[in-house]
Amino acid sequence: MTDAVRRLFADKHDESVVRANMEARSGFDPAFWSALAELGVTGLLVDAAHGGLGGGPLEVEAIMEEAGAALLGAPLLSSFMASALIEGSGDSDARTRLLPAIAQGRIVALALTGDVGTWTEDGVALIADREDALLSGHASFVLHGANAELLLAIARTVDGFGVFEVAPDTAGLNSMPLPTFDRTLRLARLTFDKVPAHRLDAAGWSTVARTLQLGLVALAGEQAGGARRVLEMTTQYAKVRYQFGRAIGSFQAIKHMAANLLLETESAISAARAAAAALASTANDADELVALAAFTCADAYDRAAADAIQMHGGIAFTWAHPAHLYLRRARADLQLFGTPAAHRERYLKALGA
Amino acid sequence: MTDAVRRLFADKHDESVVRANMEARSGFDPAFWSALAELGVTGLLVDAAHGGLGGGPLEVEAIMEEAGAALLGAPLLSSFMASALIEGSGDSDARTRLLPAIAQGRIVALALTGDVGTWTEDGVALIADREDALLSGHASFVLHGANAELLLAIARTVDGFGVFEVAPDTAGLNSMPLPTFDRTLRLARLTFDKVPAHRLDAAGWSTVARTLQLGLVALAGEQAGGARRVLEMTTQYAKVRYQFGRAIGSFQAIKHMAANLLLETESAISAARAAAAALASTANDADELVALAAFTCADAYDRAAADAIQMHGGIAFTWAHPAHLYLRRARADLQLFGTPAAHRERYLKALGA
Amino acid sequence: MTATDTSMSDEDLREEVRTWLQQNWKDHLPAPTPWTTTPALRAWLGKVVDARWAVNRWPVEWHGRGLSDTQAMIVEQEFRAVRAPGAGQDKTHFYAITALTFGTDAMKRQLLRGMLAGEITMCLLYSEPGAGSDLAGVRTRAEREGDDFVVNGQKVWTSGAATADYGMLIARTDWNSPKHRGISFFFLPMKQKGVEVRPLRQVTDESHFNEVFFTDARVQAENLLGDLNNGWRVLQTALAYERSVMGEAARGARRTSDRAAKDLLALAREAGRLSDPVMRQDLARVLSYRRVNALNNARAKADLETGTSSPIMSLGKLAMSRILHEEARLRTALLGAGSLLDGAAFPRADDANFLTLNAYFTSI
Amino acid sequence: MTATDTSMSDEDLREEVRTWLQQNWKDHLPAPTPWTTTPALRAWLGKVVDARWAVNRWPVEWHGRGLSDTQAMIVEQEFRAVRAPGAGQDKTHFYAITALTFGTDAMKRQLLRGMLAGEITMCLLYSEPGAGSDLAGVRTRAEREGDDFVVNGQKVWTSGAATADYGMLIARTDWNSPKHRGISFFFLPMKQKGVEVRPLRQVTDESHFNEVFFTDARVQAENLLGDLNNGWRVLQTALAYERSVMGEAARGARRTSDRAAKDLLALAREAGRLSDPVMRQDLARVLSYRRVNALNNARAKADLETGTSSPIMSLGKLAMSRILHEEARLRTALLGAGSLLDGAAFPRADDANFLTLNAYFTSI
Repeated sequence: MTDAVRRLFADKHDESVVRANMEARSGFDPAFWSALAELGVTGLLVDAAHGGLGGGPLEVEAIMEEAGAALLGAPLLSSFMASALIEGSGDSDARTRLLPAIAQGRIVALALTGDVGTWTEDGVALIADREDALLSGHASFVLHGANAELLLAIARTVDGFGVFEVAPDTAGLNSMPLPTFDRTLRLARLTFDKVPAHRLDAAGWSTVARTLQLGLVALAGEQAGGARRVLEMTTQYAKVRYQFGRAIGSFQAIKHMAANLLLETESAISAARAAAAALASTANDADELVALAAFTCADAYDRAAADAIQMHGGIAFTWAHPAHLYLRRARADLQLFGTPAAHRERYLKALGA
Repeated sequence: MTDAVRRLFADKHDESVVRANMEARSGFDPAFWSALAELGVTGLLVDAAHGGLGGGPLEVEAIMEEAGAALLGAPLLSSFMASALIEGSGDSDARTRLLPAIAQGRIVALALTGDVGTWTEDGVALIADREDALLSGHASFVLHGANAELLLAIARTVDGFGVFEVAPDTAGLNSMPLPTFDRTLRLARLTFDKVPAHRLDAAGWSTVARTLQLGLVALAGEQAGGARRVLEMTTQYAKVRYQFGRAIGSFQAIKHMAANLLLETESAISAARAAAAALASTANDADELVALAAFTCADAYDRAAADAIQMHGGIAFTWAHPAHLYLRRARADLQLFGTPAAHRERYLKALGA
Repeated sequence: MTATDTSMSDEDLREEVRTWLQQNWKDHLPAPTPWTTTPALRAWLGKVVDARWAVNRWPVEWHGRGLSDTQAMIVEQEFRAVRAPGAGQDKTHFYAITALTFGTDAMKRQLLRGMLAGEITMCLLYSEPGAGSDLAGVRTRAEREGDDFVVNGQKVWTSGAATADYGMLIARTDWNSPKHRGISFFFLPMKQKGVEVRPLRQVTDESHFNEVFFTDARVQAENLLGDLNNGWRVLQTALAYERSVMGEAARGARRTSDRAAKDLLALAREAGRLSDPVMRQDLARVLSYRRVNALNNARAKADLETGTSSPIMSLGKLAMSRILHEEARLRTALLGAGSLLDGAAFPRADDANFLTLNAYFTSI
Repeated sequence: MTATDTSMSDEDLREEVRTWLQQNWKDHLPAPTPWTTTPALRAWLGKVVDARWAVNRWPVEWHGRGLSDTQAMIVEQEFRAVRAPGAGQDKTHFYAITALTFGTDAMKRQLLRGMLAGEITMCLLYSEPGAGSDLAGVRTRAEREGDDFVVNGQKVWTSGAATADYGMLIARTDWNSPKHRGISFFFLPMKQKGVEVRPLRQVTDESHFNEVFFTDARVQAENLLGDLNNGWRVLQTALAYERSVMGEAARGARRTSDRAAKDLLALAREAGRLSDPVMRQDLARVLSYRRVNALNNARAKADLETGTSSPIMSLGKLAMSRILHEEARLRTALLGAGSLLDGAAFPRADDANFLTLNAYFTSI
């Protein structure tokens, strides 16, 4: 399927689409989104019984490499994480109710962390009343939270964390779109005031943690794909561009920079794919490899996008040039689901240190 | 006087002398040491009344730039710190007894820190008995501790820290020379078992702290001078050496590296001199500037020496080439009197953070 | 008449400038920038020039007093003391300095006073698209035609081109000799139909820079600086002036560095990261870059005054680029997820994000 | 006779090699290194070669079995299983691979078996003083004289030159054509009076490398690899073989990385720095470099086997250099003042210091 998706991105998601998405309120092109849905991408993690492809982390990572390279704005990441969260729960009729909708391409959002934006247990700023019927508090940095058709929220309950289904249009629920540095990104802050919600059966923090693992693998794929693409742009450019009478690619400084970038980018790809494989096989070093991929890919993408601007020189300082679009995405991905520093800590802990 | 000292180093302290010192037990050339004494360098900080020049941090820093450039092995640093420590005490007959000897060039050592090697209060591993008569415990990383003619030791007493004068040949005092990575360095570990000692009047940790400030300024000078010299070596080499048919200095990669090194080296010089000036004028930002110089100069020297080897290529990987001598000294200076990380902490604290 | 001010004692000089300021300096004006002025400011600057306070080190025939550096600094101190702009332009107005050094007497008569009085504004026409920092590769052409040169080509990354009266232009006047030969240096009048200025939209989504297109633009032969085809030497000198002016500007670095330090520490405190040992190491590092830069500038200034040349000045750009990139990185790290946001509603993030992109412009 | 082993089933092959090993493999031997062997090891390797297990992918006429990569790996697995050296040299012995590719049949007959059996040891005669990595600038000359070439010049950074029987030499045979033309590639006999080997004292105070001086050294024309003056192509291929061998070696990287990780963490624990948040960040970073390098190698290997070319292999040196320098820096930081010390009495410091200097050799 990856090839079909790659073709789709090549044909229907070039830079002009990205720039259009930047201006669009929703942040993406509905036509392209349905095309993805038709290919089954939105239902990649949904089991066949519920209209999905029953894929796993490996397929998610592969698709996200393409999405990252193309700066996809659509809520694919949320679809993947929501599917994982619901599949991970023990709530069979939530499954039958929600999974087909997600597979069909309904926009789903995950309210997971508060204003601290740590995506950790203590970052959760939503609380359910004793009956698990009403949610209050807030959630921030919610991807596509302002135009979601389905909403899942993590909240503190009397017995630990719970996963709740909330109707986006319910009274007491307000969503404020947040202006973002990465203009291909759509984030919202949601405030809850006694919002009626349905708690999913048998889904606690461990379910959320597994979902975040998948999210990190998907993000690592996006970062690896983005890094590779921006490096391709740069080396291509270095080959053709002349300065001081020579192709700038022939300057040692550039070669040196390029070699380091190639190392970091290839390392990111290896790390992202290894993390996906470990998660797929639920290998015992999955925690280790996911954390490793999380900071390796985040730093590699950031570095590749930043150096791309350096290596392009003046031309990359203009709005018209795509380099800064990748820099903005790279910097956004540096923060989503935890910072590289936090992932390094988790990596050491996974190593037993 | 700096000019005279510079000439002396140029005439009498070339690489061959350095390599001879590396093999010598004492680690230095007595003839050169007396020459320094004759110029008054050993008594630079000693007041005129006790046969010194009554100089201050500015002169110390200037001299140490020359010493650092020449990889001096002699115990000049200890002479400076010991003079500062004694001048800082309120013990007038210790002054009359010890300062002239130091000015004349007697070898003095400072037992200040224990095996932890932090050069902080809690690093002191010597303790005096209630009568302040006998010292027990140990001190390590003592510069020229194995062949010192005078010994000053910092020890815990019933009323805080005390500064003690100890005769190096006293029974119960054992000194073990330590093998060092920087073979121009002479360190020893001293063990004390009820060693008779004389406590100096009116000298506590604050006196020691001021002494360490001076030591750090002197070290910063050594680092700045060493960095400048090793960078000169490298750029000189890059000018003359040809590769791929061009002077390697003409390669962008080298130019880029050299520009960064020049920035770091010049910054080190500025920082070291500013710290000396602040300490001389006891300006209120002395703590801040000394800490700044400490880590700025340490990192600059380390970087300059390491990159020098890279930029020289193969030839610098041989024992015969001086580059590694500077790398060894730079790495040693990275540790003496506290690590760069520790100094960065102190810098922030000095800024009130 | 003050043609022989060098004979004057420092005290008398200080007295004279003080009195003059008392009599003439009233209002407070915004400090002049290379490419924006106000009528009030221009009026004041005109006064300063005519009273010969603008360029005290320059010869008397060109608005100066031929003062020594020390005496000139007395004048500049007094101006600074009352926050009056306009003095010391012989150290800061590198366009005028270039004109003085290379211009014909005709050109100097025509332009110098206006430049110093802020009536004639200037811009740089050096960089060309694709050529990057390789000015020797300039492809804009200037061809002799009667008393004029006719200019065709394109420049980029010019600041203030939209408002400038003249641009310092390098153009190729000889295509047969090696690259850096055959270049000439002109003062080109910008307000003519052959010159089109288009704003460039930067990554920061602002427009401080322009592209400039020349279609048969004309410049009089007398606006040629230095000899024909010898513009490379003029350019090198002009760039040196520009750098030393940057150095002058950097004298303010200490104050800037203190402000930046306070602000970074405040941000760290707000973000609750001031106790994070990892952040503290980075904080110390970034703050040290600024502080050390200030120390470098102070040292360079001292060297300059004792006549000893110093390599530091030439490193200003590199140092500033490092400072800005590292500070942007740190601010982002301190904000964490907060750096995802942007715009006036999130000023801290807005600063960090702007700095992240703007840092690249230091390398232009 | 096993001339058509490709027809053989994997099971039969596995059975055959297993039986052979049971019958022949007794003692445990040190793994062979490029330039040291022992009589016992040589005896064993001889057996392996004659039983055609050494280079299974090679044609039958050159000690091989013409096996597919998959089948060859079965043999190598079985050898690894009992820790027996000598198999898979068609992937690891890049001297022999070079000889097979470019050597004359005469030379192959003369040298191949001995090389595979460890009786003939080799060294590289590429780098020259001052020329750095610019092999095209080689100045060592080889001049035809009857059936021989006469070699004069100097090489440097050669490993094992003191013990080697032959050296792979690049020398200039034509001074008139452009640099990288006019170079020829020889197998030069080292044990002759025209060849003087002097050990180089490294910064680490050891001597793994040598300078080699040629004074009218002689090499037979039949020891020329590839055509005369066409040695550049031979060299490029030989270097590629060398790199891919490094890649093979790197297959062990995962195990190495795990060991290194354990050891670094142990050091951090001993030094009481494992709870220091700043050190923890550096620890994670350095450990990740090794781990990722292992992942890169695994991926490169997979790519290799699926025939898709991968850029990673060429990055091995760069990656290793980063790993070693960063690890040295971290070990030093963990030890703090302890890193001032050195020698057997302070093994932790000794390791860190050795690594600090030795890291530079990865860039040779």
